[in-house]
Amino acid sequence: MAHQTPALTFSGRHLRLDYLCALLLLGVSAGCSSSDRIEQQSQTAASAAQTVSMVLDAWTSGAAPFAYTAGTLQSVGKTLADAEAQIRSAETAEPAEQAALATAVKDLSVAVAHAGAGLQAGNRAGVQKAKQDLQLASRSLAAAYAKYFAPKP
Amino acid sequence: MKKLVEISLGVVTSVGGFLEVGSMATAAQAGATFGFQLIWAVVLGTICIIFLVEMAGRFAAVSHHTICDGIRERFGFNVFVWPLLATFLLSLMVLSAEIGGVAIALELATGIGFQWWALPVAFLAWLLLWKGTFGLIEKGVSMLGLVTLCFVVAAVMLKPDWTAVAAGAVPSLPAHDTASYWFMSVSILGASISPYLFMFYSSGAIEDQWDKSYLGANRAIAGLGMSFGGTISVGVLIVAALVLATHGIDQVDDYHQLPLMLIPVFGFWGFVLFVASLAIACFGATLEVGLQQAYLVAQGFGWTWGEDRKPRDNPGFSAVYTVSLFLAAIPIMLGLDPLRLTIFSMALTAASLPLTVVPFLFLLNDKRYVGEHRNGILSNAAVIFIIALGFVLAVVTIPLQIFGGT
Amino acid sequence: MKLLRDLLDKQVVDREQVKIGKIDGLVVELRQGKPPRIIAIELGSITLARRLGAGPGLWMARLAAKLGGKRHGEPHRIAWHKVRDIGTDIEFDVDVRQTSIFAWQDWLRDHVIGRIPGA
Amino acid sequence: MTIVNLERLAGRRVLSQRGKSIGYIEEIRAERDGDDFVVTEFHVGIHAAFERLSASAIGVAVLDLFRLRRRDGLYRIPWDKLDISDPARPRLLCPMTELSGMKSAPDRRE
Repeated sequence: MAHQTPALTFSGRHLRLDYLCALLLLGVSAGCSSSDRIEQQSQTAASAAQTVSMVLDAWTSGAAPFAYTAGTLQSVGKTLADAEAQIRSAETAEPAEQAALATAVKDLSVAVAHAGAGLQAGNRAGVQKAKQDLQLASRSLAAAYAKYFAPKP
Repeated sequence: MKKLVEISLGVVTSVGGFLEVGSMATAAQAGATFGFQLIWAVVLGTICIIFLVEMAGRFAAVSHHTICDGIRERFGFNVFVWPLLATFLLSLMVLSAEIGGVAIALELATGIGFQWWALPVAFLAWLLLWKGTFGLIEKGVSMLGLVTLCFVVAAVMLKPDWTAVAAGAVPSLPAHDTASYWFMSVSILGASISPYLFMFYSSGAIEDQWDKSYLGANRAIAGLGMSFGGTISVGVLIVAALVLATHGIDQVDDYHQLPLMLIPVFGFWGFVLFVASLAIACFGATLEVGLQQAYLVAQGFGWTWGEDRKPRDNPGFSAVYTVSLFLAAIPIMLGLDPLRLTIFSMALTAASLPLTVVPFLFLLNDKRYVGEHRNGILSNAAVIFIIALGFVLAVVTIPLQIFGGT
Repeated sequence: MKLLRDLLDKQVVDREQVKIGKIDGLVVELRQGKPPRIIAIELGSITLARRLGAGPGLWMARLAAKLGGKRHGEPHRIAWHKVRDIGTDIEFDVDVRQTSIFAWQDWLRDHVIGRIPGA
Repeated sequence: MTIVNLERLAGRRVLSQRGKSIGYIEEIRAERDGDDFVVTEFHVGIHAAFERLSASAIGVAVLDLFRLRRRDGLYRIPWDKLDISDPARPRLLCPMTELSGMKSAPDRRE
């Protein structure tokens, strides 16, 4: 029996290491909670919306070429669709606020799609209209974001 | 007078080597998300690379050996094999990122997807290495690289609050997004202190047949060239902070956002300047990293090497850069996002630093190589600091890479 | 002279100052009652692989024999009496073109690199 | 004729006649003998706590840098006192008692 002790201590040390790893993983996954994901995706969406607004301004004033503007709208459109899906799929204790966020991001997507269509058709008025929609949706995103992260009573 | 021309050429060249997709992307991200707060990382990285480049040049000028030669000869193959593998694989990633940078620039300019440009870019780079001479590559591309100065001009035109800029040069703790703050600082350091840069520099010193009379020039080139490059990086960061962040863009994760930095300042020309800067800086880096891959392998195994010889006279050497360039084009061709690849490889570069920097401590103190031109206390302290920094970064990066990053 | 520090892994050049490799191995002959005598240096991937371990060495030797024929299943040796100068680089009184050390580079030139236009 | 590859000795652990480890080969000295170069002695490092570090060139360099090699940190073993016919397992050919006479300080001059 006695000669087994070292082996036991050895495996004990391994066990402790395993615990440590598990704790670390737990801590990390807690740190990357879904509320974090929602925060991250909302920020990404807000930045993406501002990007579109900026690039449309540049296009209107002739500072951004057509191909670049179209490429940006397309890429941002993808980012927004992805952000919306991630926000919807996140688990949260405040489903109403979550839905408001997702809807705002959805509105952004729609506005970007309209802007893209206007751009392709060379319809400046349409693009201008889409830009206004984008700003509206941005504002509602900001409001929903503030509400989501507001201290709860 | 000749020396003066030589020094200014060298300075221009080092700027070309310093500024590439890594420093541009990391500086833009940092400026957009954290304003001027991460300027210290650029400054710190620049100071570190000044020391390393000066030592690499001094080592080559005095001993007529490159850093790579030195590591192999001084520590033997069993030690050398680790920096060899790490540097080779990492440089392959960086090479992909650089090819991706040129490809993005071409996509922005033409609207044709970046994947389609990867192979043509790799081919053009290969053609230049195949037919060109070291002088042509070193000087030609880096002269064009001066276009990146437009970021400094833009930064000055935006009239930043210079006291706030100076305050950013002092490290401080972030008010938000702590994980991404540290991840970005690691990427910035990795982008500034790249092993390929000082290894290429020491190979270049041999190609240009430096001897002891170049020690003064070496010091001037390392100091001025790298500071110059660092200044441009700070320029990118300031412009990103003042243009992107004030327009509400605080997350840069799409390369389409990057040209917007210069458009409010220069209008349509801002777009052109951005595309040209990105394309030229990244193309220059593609050439240098590609060539460095061949230097690394040829020097490590003791083959003949030299960019001025004809490919048929050193088949092994030219085979390495040929294979490297085309391997590096593949991930971009398959549509891997170059911006992500860039940020990822910069952070890994920072983590790999101890492997390549530890040998400096011994090589630059070895009388048989550098004789009386050994490191002083200051240089040795700098190396030890960089090693320690590298170890900390290695420990910090890996978890951040997995959990905290972009 | 310190063999590991001053000889092993140093650059080898031939009589035309062509870089032909690093000293990857040092071969000595054990003699009865007399100190071991250096008889040759070794160059090439097989010797290098052996330094990493017996497994890699065997594997590399097999690979080399498969690719280059039996002749390449053994490491390249240069006799010690050809040594001319021992400095930071080690010069040997040989002409690399007369040896098979660069056989793979020649193959590469003749079959790949040389066939690409502009080589 | 027995032929041995010296590079395979670098960093090897040296065992005594009774199989006890006495250190790691750090260096091999050779001298000119007429037209030949012959091996004269093997330097075996003994570093107590940091022993394993001395098995690599960079380890020795690190130890030297921080002055961690002990002043009596080296055995200089003459060529005829070490059996190197199997370079993976170099063995001492004399009794351990003779070792103390081979002790010397490590070379820090160069």
